[in-house]
Amino acid sequence: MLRFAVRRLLQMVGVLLVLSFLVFVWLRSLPGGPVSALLGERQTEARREALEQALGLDQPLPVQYLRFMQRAFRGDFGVSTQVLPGEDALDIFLTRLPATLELSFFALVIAIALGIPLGYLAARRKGTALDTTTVISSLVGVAVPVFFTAFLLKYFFAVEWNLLPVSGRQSIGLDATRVTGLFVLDGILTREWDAAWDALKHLVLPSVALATIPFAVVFRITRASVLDVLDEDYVRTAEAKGLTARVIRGRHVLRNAMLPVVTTVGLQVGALLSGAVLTETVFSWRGVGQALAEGFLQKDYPVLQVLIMAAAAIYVLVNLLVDITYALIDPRIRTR
Amino acid sequence: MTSETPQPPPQRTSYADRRKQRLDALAAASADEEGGVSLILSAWRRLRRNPVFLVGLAITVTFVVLALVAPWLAPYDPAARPLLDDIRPQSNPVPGPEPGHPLGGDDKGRDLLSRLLVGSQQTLMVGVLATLFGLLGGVTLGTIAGAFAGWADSLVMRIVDVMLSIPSLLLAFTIAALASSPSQWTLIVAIATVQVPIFARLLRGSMLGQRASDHVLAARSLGVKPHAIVFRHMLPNALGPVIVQATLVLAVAIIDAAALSFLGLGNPDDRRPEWGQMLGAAQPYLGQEPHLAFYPAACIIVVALGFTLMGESLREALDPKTRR
Amino acid sequence: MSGSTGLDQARGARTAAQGEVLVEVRDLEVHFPIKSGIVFDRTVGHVRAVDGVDLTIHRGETYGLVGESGCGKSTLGKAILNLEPPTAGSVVFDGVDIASLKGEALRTERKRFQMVFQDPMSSLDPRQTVEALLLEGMRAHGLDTDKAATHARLRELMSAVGLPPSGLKKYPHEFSGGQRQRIGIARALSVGPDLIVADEPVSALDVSIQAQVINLLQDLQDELGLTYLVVAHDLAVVRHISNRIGVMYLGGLVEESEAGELYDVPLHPYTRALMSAVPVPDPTLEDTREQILLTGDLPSPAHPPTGCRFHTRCPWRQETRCDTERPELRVVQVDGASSGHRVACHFAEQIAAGEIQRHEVEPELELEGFGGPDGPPTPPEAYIAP
Amino acid sequence: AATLASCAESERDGDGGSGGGDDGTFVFGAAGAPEMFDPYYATDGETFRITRQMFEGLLGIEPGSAEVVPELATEWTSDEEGTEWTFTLRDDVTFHDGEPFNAEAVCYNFERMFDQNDAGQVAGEYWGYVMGAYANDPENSLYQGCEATDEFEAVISISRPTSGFPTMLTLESLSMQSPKALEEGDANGIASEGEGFSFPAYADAPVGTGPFTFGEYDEANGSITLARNDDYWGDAAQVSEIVFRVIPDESTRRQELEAGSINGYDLPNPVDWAGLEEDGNSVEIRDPFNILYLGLNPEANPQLEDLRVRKAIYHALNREQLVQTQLPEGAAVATQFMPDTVSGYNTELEPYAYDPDEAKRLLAEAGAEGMTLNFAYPTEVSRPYMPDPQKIYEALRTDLEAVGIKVKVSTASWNGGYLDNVSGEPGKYDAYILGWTGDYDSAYNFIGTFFGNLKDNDFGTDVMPWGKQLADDLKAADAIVDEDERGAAWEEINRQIMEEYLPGLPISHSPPALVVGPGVDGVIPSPLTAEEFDTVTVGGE
Amino acid sequence: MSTQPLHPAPRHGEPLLAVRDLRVTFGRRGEEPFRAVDGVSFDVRPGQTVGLVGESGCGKSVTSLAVMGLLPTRGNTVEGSAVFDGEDLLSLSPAQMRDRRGADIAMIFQDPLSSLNPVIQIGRQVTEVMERHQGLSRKEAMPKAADLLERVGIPDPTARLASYPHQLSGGMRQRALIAMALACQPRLLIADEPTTALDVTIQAQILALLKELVVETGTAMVMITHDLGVVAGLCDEVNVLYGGKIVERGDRHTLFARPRHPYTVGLLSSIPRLDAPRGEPLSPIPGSVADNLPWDDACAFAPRCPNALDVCVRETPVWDGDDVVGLRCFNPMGVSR
Ligand SMILES: Nc1ncnc2c1ncn2[C@@H]1O[C@H](COP(=O)(O)OP(=O)(O)OP(=O)(O)O)[C@@H](O)[C@H]1O
Ligand SMILES: Nc1ncnc2c1ncn2[C@@H]1O[C@H](COP(=O)(O)OP(=O)(O)OP(=O)(O)O)[C@@H](O)[C@H]1O
Ligand SMILES: [Mg+2]
Ligand SMILES: [Mg+2]
Repeated sequence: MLRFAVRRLLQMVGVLLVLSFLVFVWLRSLPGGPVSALLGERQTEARREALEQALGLDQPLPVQYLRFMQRAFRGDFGVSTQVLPGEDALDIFLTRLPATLELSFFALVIAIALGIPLGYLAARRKGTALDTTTVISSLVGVAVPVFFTAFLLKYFFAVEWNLLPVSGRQSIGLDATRVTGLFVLDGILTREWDAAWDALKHLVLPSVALATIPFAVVFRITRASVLDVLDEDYVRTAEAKGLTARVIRGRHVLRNAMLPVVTTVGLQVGALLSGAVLTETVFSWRGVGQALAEGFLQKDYPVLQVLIMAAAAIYVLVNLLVDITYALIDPRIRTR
Repeated sequence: MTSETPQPPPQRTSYADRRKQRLDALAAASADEEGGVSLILSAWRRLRRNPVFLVGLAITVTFVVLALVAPWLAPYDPAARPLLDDIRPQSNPVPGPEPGHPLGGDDKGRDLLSRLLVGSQQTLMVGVLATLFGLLGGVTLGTIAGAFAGWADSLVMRIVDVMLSIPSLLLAFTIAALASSPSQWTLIVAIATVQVPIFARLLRGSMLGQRASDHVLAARSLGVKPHAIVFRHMLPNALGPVIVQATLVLAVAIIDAAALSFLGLGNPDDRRPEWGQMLGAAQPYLGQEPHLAFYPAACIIVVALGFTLMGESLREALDPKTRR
Repeated sequence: MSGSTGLDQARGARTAAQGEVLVEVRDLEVHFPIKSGIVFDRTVGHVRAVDGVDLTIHRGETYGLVGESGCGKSTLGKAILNLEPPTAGSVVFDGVDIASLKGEALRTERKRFQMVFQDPMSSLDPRQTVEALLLEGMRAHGLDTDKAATHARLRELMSAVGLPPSGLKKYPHEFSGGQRQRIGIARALSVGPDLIVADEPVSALDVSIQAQVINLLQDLQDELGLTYLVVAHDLAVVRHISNRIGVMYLGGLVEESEAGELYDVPLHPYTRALMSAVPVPDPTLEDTREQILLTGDLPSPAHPPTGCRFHTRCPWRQETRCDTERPELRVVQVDGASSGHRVACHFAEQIAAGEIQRHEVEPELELEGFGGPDGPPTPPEAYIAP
Repeated sequence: AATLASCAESERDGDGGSGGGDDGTFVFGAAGAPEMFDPYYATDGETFRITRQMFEGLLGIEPGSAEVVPELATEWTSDEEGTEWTFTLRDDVTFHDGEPFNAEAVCYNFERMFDQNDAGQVAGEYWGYVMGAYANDPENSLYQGCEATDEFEAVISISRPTSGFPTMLTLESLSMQSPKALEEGDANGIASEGEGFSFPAYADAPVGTGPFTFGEYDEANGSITLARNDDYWGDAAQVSEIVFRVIPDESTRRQELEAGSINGYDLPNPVDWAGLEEDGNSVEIRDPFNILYLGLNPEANPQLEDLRVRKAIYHALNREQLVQTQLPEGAAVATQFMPDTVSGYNTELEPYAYDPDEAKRLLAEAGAEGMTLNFAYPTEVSRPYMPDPQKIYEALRTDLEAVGIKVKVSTASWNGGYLDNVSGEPGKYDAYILGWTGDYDSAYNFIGTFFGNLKDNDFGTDVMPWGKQLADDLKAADAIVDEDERGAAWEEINRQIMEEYLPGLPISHSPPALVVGPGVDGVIPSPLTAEEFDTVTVGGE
Repeated sequence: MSTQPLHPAPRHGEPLLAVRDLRVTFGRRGEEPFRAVDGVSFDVRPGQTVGLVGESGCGKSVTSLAVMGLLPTRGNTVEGSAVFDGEDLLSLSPAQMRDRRGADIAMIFQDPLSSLNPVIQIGRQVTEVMERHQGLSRKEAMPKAADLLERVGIPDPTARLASYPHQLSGGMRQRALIAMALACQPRLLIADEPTTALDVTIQAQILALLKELVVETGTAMVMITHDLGVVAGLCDEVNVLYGGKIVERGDRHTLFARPRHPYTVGLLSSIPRLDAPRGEPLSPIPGSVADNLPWDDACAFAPRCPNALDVCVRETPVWDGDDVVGLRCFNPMGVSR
């Protein structure tokens, strides 16, 4: 087990190293780039050259990469050129991370809390109206562009009915103590209940919007996997033992059906990160996704580089954790 | 084939006699001299009765046909701006329906209906080409990995690992965002790239399955040349799940294209409309003129649904577990 | 024209040479590496699927191989055809050492030895018509030069296995299990082999169909003078079709004998137990016969027991030799046992003579290697990238 | 407004019914995060909007116009040559940190701006732009020195007379900052790091003299809070607090305004103007102070060297229609390269008529029928002079194609190479859409920027026979000390540019707007988009 | 031929289970319904072992599943009755049926690996039946489970309680399944091909175990298999199924000694026997199940039958016999035509 983890961890480091090189070379081989980003409208050729020299961008690529790696090993990944000029790119990631974590966590909770029970029900009632409706609506949910969903959600819940805030993470003027950067948790930790409640209200719409895709996936995989398990001989054995429906559902069906769901949930972290780019943009959610979107548009390469690498690292790491969890909960792997 | 004349109880007869007996019986059993029914055909026969598949198929076919005939069907050139003079940025930014323009125009005075119709062409093209390129790349990599074990396999799978380590849409964003001159090809390439590792891994998996299968072993033992084994036996059989996946990916590709366009990473040239792009362009009007976003969104949803329904039922039909 | 097709020619050539040695297997070993490692895979052990097998197959005979699941029968069969490259040992086929052949040389040689598989469905490419399947081997060996002759040969092949020619245009899934197995046999015949290795050719079939295929195999042998190596776990089937039988246990042959004699005078304790375990459709016999019930399961071929591989389950196990010294296959002097009857048991004579009595065996629990995946499965790709 | 109050204000403050007058919070929706808070290094409007509330320059701008008025300096005079300027300063001003504002402080500021390290020289964009050089290259610098001749009198010398001085002192970048804070915060300690600059601590804690002081920047929530400066030398601000909330998405800003959780935002989409007004908001339209033009580059396409071709293209454009259908109300067809509010505007010029036939004739005459233009427009950008570049391009393209010009389109994103390609030497595009928003009231800030630099300008005028002449004329006019004389010179140059040279095609001026919610009063829209919020009140039905 | 039976078969007692005219059809909408079981009747008396034999697809499993109420909930219809202990199982509510299953009637299945829940420890899987039907707590049930495992011959039973199915060999798994089935001392045990997936030596162990347990506990058993050899050694009464109907029934001695239905004869002559002289070619039944005729107006077996008469393809043969012996044939073997 430990071996498995170490092995995967080493693999991960390798993958990330290669990725860092690819991203570095790729970013630098594109037009535009930091210089144009920094200069803006008032640029001239002379200023351009001066800047390139000042930044060492006139050096050959391998030299630049080596310098980058040297600095990277010291934890210095360069500073933002556009998103938050002058700010350490890694700091940007770190300050933005809690927001994205909070959002993704709630989205995942929603996706799981809805996806698994509905998936189970749909599988149990395969072919009925309930099944068809849920399947189709999950597909529709995936196909509706996030900004459209978000617009509707905001329009009705925030503007028309005034139930929830439109965007942002916290009401203006609310003087809340920050501990972890996860606002809801902070509110709870410091017992500033109004702050926690306020943060929670801000979370609802974006996390619902972000949850659509993971929900659909969790729902579908649960349904498929429950259908598979229902066909399994051991469920028939359990039935033959005369066990109660509850025991069969919980101990025999769901427990086994959850195994593939666990892996899927890990893979959903990728979807969450991708989705965060859109969701955070439309909800002015100051998270990693929004920084990514800004980085893309403003060609802030140092920030992009850090964020892409970090996203990859998180993704790979989470999946590593998921695999380990899986191995822990599946005795067939655990007891090898 | 009723045994009018009861056969004598079996006894030791000559080989020739018995062979003749068997032949007679079998010839009668399979009297039809027609050619056989391939797996695909028999899957189709099953699918033909599956309402989910039929709905998906109907949607898909409708839109494909629409895409093909759209240029003739569309009342206006999608790039022409017949309603331009009606536009006033404040009072009338988006011309409403009027005779000859049942859905009105867009914010550049172009006929919305025509754009929607012709949009099916571009949208499907982006979807199909992205999927095709993704498939091509994935199949190439997957074939290399699956056909040659050893270092070629390891190398390919490491490449795939690297590609997979970036969340898919994020990778697409990156590619599209960093393109030097954005066009619909950027979009296609971005989406295709994302699909490559997925197809590659899928294909490799099923190629490995094929590799270990008895019929490939049989071909080997027959002395069939290695390349023929790969291309005649392994690849065609391994391709099944990949094709099914491709149908599903088509839907995803169309949705992803919309997401990219939303982020402003799509094709800036909108003379040949594409739904994702129309949707992205409708963003500023969400508040005042939501129909501008609604129509393309609805089209995307329906088409994506069509492909997904088709893909899912195909998957089910080809899945040996559900086959009875 | 049709009178002098390949099948007939081959028949003429072969019937002449009955009795000569066709295949000579010496010290054959197939070990599968068990890999593991933190960064790079290292080989940490071997599954000794086939672990030192000697056998000889004569032209025109049927050699049967029986044994429990996992004892290495299939691997041995494949290794003989070099479909599974042997780790050590030689397989001399008609004077050529196939085990050392590689690449094109091996490929061209393949037309002389063919295989028939257990699962008639999975061993036929579902996407090819029967005609394509049959033609393929002929193409690969340049046997399809003349269109008309090829056509005739295809029909002949079909009729040889008792299928109507109309079947050529069909796909494997349109046939019943028995018919599919016939197609598999026809495919093996298509290149005119001398030897056919049949790996459990009937065990996937219903009893009534099984009999049809067994008869077919025998008929074809009669007619074409084929040599068979039949692998099966059903002792009755093997005994029915084989001239000689080898009994395998955990990667090695424990007994080899003429078919009838094996039943009449089983020498190895394992053979006895195996024989007594086969249920017979005769209530009277069933009620009276004495069963030798083995305890425990087949040990893992990754960690085979020392000495005699069977000693952990052997009811005649002796304190000495059994767990230290691996017995060789040898001819023993026992009543009724002929000179072709070899057994790998230190105490075969004593057991046959009743000098050693059966005793209870405490089952040893095998707690390894009963399957289970290596890592978490990946869910369907569609769910990975929505 | 009830909802507004409850959302926009601290919930902890209890009931948010701050009914009126001189208190309350003004919440403004910003489209982007500020770069940092030192206006000297800042380059973008989002940053300036914030620093403007905290900093003041020697000279100011009359709210609602582009006119220069006294601010920290009460008066200024120059010597004969126009190279020595004496500024009399206010004597009642202290910085937010309590430091006195005096001539020493002024000179400290100028020296600080002048004396920049390598990184600072690239980052201090506006100084470089208006002053030309830094302390390490004093020959080329307009700024020559500053002397505190009295406690409240400072003399600034410049190398040559120019129309831009002292108007340029209204630039936000040249605002006065507390010397002590600059010193302590190591304000000039900018360094290049990787591919960007890292800013010193000062940039996070700015100290000025304005009506608002820096509160805090809550990065996690994307909000910047400024507090009223109760010791302000002028009239204290009406609201006690301004909060800038970063809301990058346009439709979200609008929804926030509708939900009452912000009180205003800049550059509302023209499409929304009517709807916003209907909902009780007020859309404040500023006078246009910008120019949108079609740049032509004869270096990239020699056919453009022919004046007839350039005129033909101009006649081909239906600018009336473009302005009416693509630009917000208040936009106007341009007759020259500057808006009419700038002195030196030539009122006698008439717009080139939309005349496709004439265009075709001219093209035929020049032998350029069916010519191909490599035409470019930027993506991922929206500027006051071009709310939607793509739409403008669309319109222009249609017109050009109508007279038989083939259009080959190129695009690049604003930061992703578009500007590089336009400004490169030589530029990559034959024709491109670009524009300019004036920094202050100066003709040279417009046409001088465009054509004053012969070697390195976007119009490739160095290959034109008159290119040098034009550049020289511009410099000469700029150096005229007498204002009326100078105005006449500008008018003449404008006429020449439009009638004889036509190096590019001015298209339009567009009014940018600002929207504030119900109950917000006192916003004075500025043509320079330089609103100061000290007069703003929030509340009241 | 007339050796003593395995154990005295109380033929004349009240049947424990009486299946009458059981019919199961499968069919989706729009499809011709498929009759998997077509009027099957048989009795099982206490202590008796009844065999159901036949080729793959003849309806053996469906019969047993129908009796157990374990057929899929949709897509099938079940008619007829299965009276167990005075109650018609087929008319019980699902909840009542749950109370019977595992307690009064238990079942073991063919594939011992897939029939065990892979993620739950063996002990737990054994105890849950006792918890369910005997109201024991898990603590109380554990030692009993260990006893059970010991009884079915699993070495080191206490340690094995904590094992997962994949840690046991095929034979051990099947033993564990048997332990589970016997946990509540059921009166009827249905074994659906319990040894098909196992090797002969292991099969012999399991069959011996079953024999022993049946005698020890007095449990009645329905043995489903396609292996005539298994039936010959184990069953008191044998039913031969073909195409969803019982075509022949008899006690094992009579049936094997004087098979009368051509299908039974065909089956017996198809299999090579260890005790028969070598060299004789087998006499297979021609054709395959695919050639069956519908039972409605014919004998389903007629197309493959060496004895078929004209009437065989026109009329359905009727059951000639009772609940002890019987035959469904117009022209049985050994009777002159
Ligand atoms: N490719 C392989 N890699 C590793 N181990 C293998 C491989 N193929 C077979 N083995 C192992 O070798 C041993 C012998 O396998 P083989 O298939 O020859 O047995 P068998 O006697 O044919 O059994 P069965 O009756 O189940 O077909 C088994 O333990 C099996 O797990
Ligand atoms: N759920 C189902 N839906 C449709 N048909 C079914 C279903 N279950 C069984 N059948 C059909 O009913 C027939 C009888 O099946 P059953 O499983 O009883 O056969 P069996 O005698 O047990 O065969 P085997 O020896 O292969 O287990 C088969 O033709 C089968 O295809
Ligand atoms: Mg095998
Ligand atoms: Mg069955």
